[in-house]
Amino acid sequence: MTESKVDLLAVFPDLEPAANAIEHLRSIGVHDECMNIISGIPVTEAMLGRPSQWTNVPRIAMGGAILGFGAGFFLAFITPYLYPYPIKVSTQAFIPGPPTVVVLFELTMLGMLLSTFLGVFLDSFFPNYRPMKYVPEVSDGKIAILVECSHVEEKKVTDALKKMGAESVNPAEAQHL
Amino acid sequence: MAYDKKHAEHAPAGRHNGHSEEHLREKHLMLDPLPRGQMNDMVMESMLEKPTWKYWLVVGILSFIVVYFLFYKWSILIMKGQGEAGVMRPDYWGIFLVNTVFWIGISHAGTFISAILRVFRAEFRRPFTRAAELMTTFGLVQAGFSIFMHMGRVWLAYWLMPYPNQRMLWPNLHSPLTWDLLAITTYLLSSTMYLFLPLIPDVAMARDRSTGWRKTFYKTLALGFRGTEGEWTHLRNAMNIFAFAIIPVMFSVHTIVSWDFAAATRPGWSSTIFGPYFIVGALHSGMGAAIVVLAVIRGTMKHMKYFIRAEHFDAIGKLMLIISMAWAYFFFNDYMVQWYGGDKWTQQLLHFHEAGPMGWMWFAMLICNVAIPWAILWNPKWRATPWLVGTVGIIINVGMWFERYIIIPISVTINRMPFTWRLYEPGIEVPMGIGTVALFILLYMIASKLIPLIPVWEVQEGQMAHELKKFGRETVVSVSELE
Amino acid sequence: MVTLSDLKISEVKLGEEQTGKWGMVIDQDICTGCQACVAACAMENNITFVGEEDSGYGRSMHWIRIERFWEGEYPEVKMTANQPMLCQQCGHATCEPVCPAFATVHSQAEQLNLQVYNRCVGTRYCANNCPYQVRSFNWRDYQRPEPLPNQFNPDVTVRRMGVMEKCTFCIQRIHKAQDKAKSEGREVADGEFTTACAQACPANAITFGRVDDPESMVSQLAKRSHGVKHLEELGTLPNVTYFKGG
Amino acid sequence: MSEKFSRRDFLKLAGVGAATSAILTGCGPASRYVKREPYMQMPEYNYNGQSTYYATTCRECAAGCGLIVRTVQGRAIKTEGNAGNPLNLGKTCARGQATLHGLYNPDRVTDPQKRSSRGSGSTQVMDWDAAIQVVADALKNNKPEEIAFLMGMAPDHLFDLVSDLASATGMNAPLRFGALGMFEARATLSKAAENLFGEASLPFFDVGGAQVVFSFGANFLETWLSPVSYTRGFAGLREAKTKMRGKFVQFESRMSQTGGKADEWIPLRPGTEALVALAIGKLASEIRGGAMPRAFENVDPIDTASKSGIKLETLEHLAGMFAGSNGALAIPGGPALGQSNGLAVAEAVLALNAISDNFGKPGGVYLSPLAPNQSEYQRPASAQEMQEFVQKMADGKIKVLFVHGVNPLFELPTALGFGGASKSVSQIISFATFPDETAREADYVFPDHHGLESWGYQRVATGSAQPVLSGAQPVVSPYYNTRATVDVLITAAQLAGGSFASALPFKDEVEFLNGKVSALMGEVDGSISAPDLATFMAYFQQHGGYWKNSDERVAPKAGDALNREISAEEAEFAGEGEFFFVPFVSPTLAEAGANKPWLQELPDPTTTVMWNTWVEMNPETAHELGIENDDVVRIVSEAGELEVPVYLYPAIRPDTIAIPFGQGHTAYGRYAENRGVNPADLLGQHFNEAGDLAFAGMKVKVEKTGVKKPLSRLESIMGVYGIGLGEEH
Repeated sequence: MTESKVDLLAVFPDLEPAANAIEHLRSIGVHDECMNIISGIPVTEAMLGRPSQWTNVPRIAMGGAILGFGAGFFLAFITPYLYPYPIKVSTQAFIPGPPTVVVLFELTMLGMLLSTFLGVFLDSFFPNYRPMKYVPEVSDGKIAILVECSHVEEKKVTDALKKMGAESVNPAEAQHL
Repeated sequence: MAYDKKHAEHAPAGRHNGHSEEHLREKHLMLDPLPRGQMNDMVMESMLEKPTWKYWLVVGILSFIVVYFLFYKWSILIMKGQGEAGVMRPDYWGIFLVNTVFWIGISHAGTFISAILRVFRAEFRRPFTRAAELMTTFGLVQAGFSIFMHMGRVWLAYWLMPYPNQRMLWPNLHSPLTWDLLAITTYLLSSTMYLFLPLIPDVAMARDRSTGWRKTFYKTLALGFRGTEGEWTHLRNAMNIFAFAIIPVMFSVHTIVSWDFAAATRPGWSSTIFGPYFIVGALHSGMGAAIVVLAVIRGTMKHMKYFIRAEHFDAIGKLMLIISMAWAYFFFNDYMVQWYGGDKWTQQLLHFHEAGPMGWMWFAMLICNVAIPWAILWNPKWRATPWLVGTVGIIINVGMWFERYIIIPISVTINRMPFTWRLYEPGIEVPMGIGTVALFILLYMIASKLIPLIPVWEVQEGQMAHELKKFGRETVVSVSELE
Repeated sequence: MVTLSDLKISEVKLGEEQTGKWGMVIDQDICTGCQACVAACAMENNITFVGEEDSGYGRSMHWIRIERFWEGEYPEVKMTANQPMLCQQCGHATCEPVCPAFATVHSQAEQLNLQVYNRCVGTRYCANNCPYQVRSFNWRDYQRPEPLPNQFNPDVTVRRMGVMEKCTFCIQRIHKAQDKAKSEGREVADGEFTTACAQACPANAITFGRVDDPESMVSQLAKRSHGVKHLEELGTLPNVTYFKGG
Repeated sequence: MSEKFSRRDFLKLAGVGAATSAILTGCGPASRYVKREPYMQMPEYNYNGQSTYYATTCRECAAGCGLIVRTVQGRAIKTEGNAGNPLNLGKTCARGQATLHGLYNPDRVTDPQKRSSRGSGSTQVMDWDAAIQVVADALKNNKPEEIAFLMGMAPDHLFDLVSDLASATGMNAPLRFGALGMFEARATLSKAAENLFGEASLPFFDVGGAQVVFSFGANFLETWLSPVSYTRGFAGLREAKTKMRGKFVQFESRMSQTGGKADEWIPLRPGTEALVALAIGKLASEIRGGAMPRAFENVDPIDTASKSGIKLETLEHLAGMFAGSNGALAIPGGPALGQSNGLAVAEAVLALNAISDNFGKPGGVYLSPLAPNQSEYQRPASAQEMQEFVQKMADGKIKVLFVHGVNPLFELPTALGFGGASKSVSQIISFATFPDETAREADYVFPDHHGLESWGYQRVATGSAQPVLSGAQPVVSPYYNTRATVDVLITAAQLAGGSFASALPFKDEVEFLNGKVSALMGEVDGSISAPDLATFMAYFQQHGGYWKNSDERVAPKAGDALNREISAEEAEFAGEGEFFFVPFVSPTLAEAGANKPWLQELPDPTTTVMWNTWVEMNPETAHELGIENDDVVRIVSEAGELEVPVYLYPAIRPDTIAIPFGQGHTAYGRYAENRGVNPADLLGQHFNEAGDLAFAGMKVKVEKTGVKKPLSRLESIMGVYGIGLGEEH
């Protein structure tokens, strides 16, 4: 375990110092991948000068929409054939035109929204009740930077963060939230 | 927590006279930021505040009503049959469906506020999106109950679900009721999810500052949310998708509800304009209900006078006025075409609406839905007065309930077989309808003690985006687009 | 499973081409309003009685009712021709598509509007959508004290609370006659059987039979010029023809 | 063999048949293939079991229609008309359909009962041996002239048996009575026929063959004489198959169901029927030309117009219609005859037929053929004869009263005092199937079978061109511990011994029946013939009776019908009050339908009211009095008063009110009890010359009570009357 890593958790009072700190960290050689921001409001990557986050939610949503459409298609176009004999109502066509649109629409939307919701769970690993590295102050508007670095760099990084205005820099320990 | 008391008492803002910076800050929550921690504490305190005896009294009364009027009477209805209600030939549909449409209508305001206003970045929405979304979910619960009350054999309601079964039957997709089922299910699920997503950061906040069973409760609800970049990104993306996608779902729900009527071969119902007419009607009652909820929250819960201000009543008041006008437009449009058509049964029906034994209701509907809102909401001062707009909200809801009552039991009285015409006399529906209202309020009261009613992070986000800017001598509010 | 070829056979012709199979002609000029058809229908089809209060509140279960109106003022007052109103077994039935449970469907064999009681969940949409208002709903569990149930017709389901019902054109009689004819290797003859109402009618105002057979009595009668179909303008394609006056 | 074919054997056979069909269909091999059907099919697609059909006679009224009863596994399922029976040709009325609700009525008398005291509900169940001993003792221990039988209107085998018994022993001859006969004024009809044609018989009006029908109050589409047969006649009048569509004019003060079908409805002033008939006769004779018949000489049409409230032009128009047709027919009946001058009305209207010279011609007036085993017309008792009988009871001349098939406490007007007089009768034995008012006042109730459980026959009094003896047989085995009254009487008579025993030397009812019917075996031109009695009786039961194949209607001898003076007096009205009072028989309930729930739920054909009694009042009059629909009013006559909700009836004279007869039971089972009122309570003791009650000859007062009782109507007040739809449009 020579390459053993340590997580540092620096808490900043505001956006500006946090953004500066990130820039500074990058300049002292900490990769973007080794940083993570924890905040109480959705701060965009651009605000902090961070690379764009990858998210699968729109794709999962699209996938869900396709599945939903498929379910709608099954209901609208397949189920009428599953009866022992054709069931006719009034003189309406066996597979009615406009009503299929309604069914397709509703089930597509249902599929899409359900999978969007599910996508958040999948992408964020929710629900996750294991111990995690966290400081409750972030929900008070503070911005926390979680830096992963080697033991060797720990001191350097801590100093840099402190210099950039971190209220506190502590080794992060996973704890029950 | 001491935020400046004057916020609470300041007079309803009229016009932007003065435009002094201080005045503007007083007026606008977005320009009146407090530290996040302080806002968190205020919200937590409003939730954790020890309930007064009045609260318990109201909860007790409501619980009794729910247990007796809703569930006990419902069991009577199930055992003895729909004959306990006032339905008969030709009024096969009665107050249960009136309530269904009514509650679905109420539920529309939540989506309207949190989705449409979010899409269009109407900033005043921020403090009360949660309150509105709760209305959607709780309203849909009542709508679902009402629809089940209506069914003659409710214990077989699952037969309407599409799944392979021994009966070798799938639901009839020709039926507007099946579409209804699909649409309402979709809407209930998606609006509940849409309520939950923005709630996650707030329950995470609550988790961080609570102990005991509440800690467990919030911890479970927060799902392990920390607020990392990734989590926020996923959440924001999802909320965006929801905000856009739930709008057509919402429109489809009430349109399909309107098709239940419009697709029928009945005088007065076969109207192509019913879809938008119903949607506007739903927004009308929904907005009315939303403002009542806001007025009650503001009046009864601690610190809410900071979050919910005259500006919000003013803004919703404007919306109510516009929607009231739109409703009047659609109503008149529907009426005009029906009147012009000259079909004898439709003529008879229109005459019956106005001059029949329930004519008073028709006029009351117009007074409640048009005359009163127009008379009061045009005045910026009045519409910024919470109790006054709240009262208008209640009146609009009464009016909209009347509208549905006129469309359903009164209109079905008149059909093409005059030999069967008969006036509807409600029975067990009345207590059961009161029961749904009680359940709605009760759910709300319980939720207000369990869920942060103010989306603090959204408020903070908004406050970050707002600033005052000077153009020459005039100070104006300006908003930056953060996303 | 339904195969495509099945479907082709069952493809129903749309609009005016749609023809019924069984139909009825009612001569209002000779109907005396004596209610024999109503009683006969109730006895044949196990229809329940509902008592004074419910029957006065539009909850009577009659599958056939006799309507009459008034014309003019005393002393020139006239009772309009009695109008027995029953399910018109529409070719384009508005009640059918709106049922979410397929409880009321169009039968391919009889071209009738079926009500399948055991599928009904009681949304009452069909009744609401029936322009003729001829559907009855079991508003309560109407009890028929012992030994009245001895009289139940075993060929007809006894309906319980929460279920819609309506005139079936005595489908049990149609089937009995068809089975009998089949076992004897022949077609059902015109007039071989009839519905309970038509059988009882002392004035013979009701004629029942095959409307798709141009030789049948009912087709012959329906050709008479003064026959009208109720609310035909709605496009419901009813299978009951009325003669209004002399 | 024939003598041995008893009911018991029959039922055994039926049982074997049922068991066989059960084996074949239900519990047999078929049941091995029971499969669970998904909910794809309507259950009506599957039927089970074999039906057995029995021919019998409908006992709901005295008309005697033939029935075919469908039974499945020993249960009667459905009654249909017997298509072979010439009277009803396969048709039934609503009451015939609902007869099963009598058979399976939850309130039948289930066992022989001894009542602890008259009028009390507490009874003691007896066994049949003891019951028969009671009857035997009653016969034996009283003088024959102190024993009386009161029976229903139907001329059936029980009537024959009691008649035989009476003539052999000196007992009072059985009295047949029924409210239907009273409201039809049958005695008046046959008296008028006697006066005009010299023969006391029930006229037969060939409505179907006529071109123009003038009916003076005859409610022949409702309960009058033989409604199914007359309805068929009406259809014939209207159907334009071989002739022009016939015209129909009804003269009455209150539009009846029959009047509702009229092309012209003439609301004449009650009491002026004779005048109007004669005036039309006079005007028609003028049109026809020739000498003015004596009957019409004394009538002044102008005076008639003012007295009757019919415009002179209308009278002339009607006379023209009557004179101008080759097939004009005038029918008297109903309330027109139930007045002080009822006989004159009947004569005047019958005489009208002489103008169109239709006696004994198609579309005209006949005399009803006598039934195959009948030698003369047997008229039911008139109200006056009943009054005389009641007087006899009150005088203590009747010690034992047997009651069967009639409910005098309900059907006879209270004013005739049957209730009071019955207290002077030491023993009343009822054979009622249902616990009716009279059974409740009886010391013993020895329940007869329901009509569908009984053997018998019934003579068809009128309605068929052919003489008909309608046969009855049990279609199901008796549901309760009841016994055929004929059997009870035969056994009791043998126990009583003496002339009683010798008068009824039969083993049981079937033997008695066979004896009575066997006389027909030798007749020619019958519907059935057989070499031996057993076969003949089997055919008799199988076909539902015996009838002649030929038209045996009698052409009345009408030589001087017009050559005699007919009184043109107006009727006199009894009592104080501003309203003429017209009681009419409910077309759906009639006199004994009130205990059948489906008859209660049948809407009245004119008002669509169900389950109750109403009083019909002209809306104008009601408006003047400040009375609205459903207001309960008190109707006061000289004989009594009652409270009843108002139905604003647009087709009634403003000076007339009408109440249906049929409800107002104080006993008679759960569906009938304490429901509505009995208009017979208002009727006083006034008779016409023929002895019929002048039931339509009363004047009454109407008082408001301030109470409201909503009537159950099938119709919509809004849709039919425009009430509650908003102001006029």
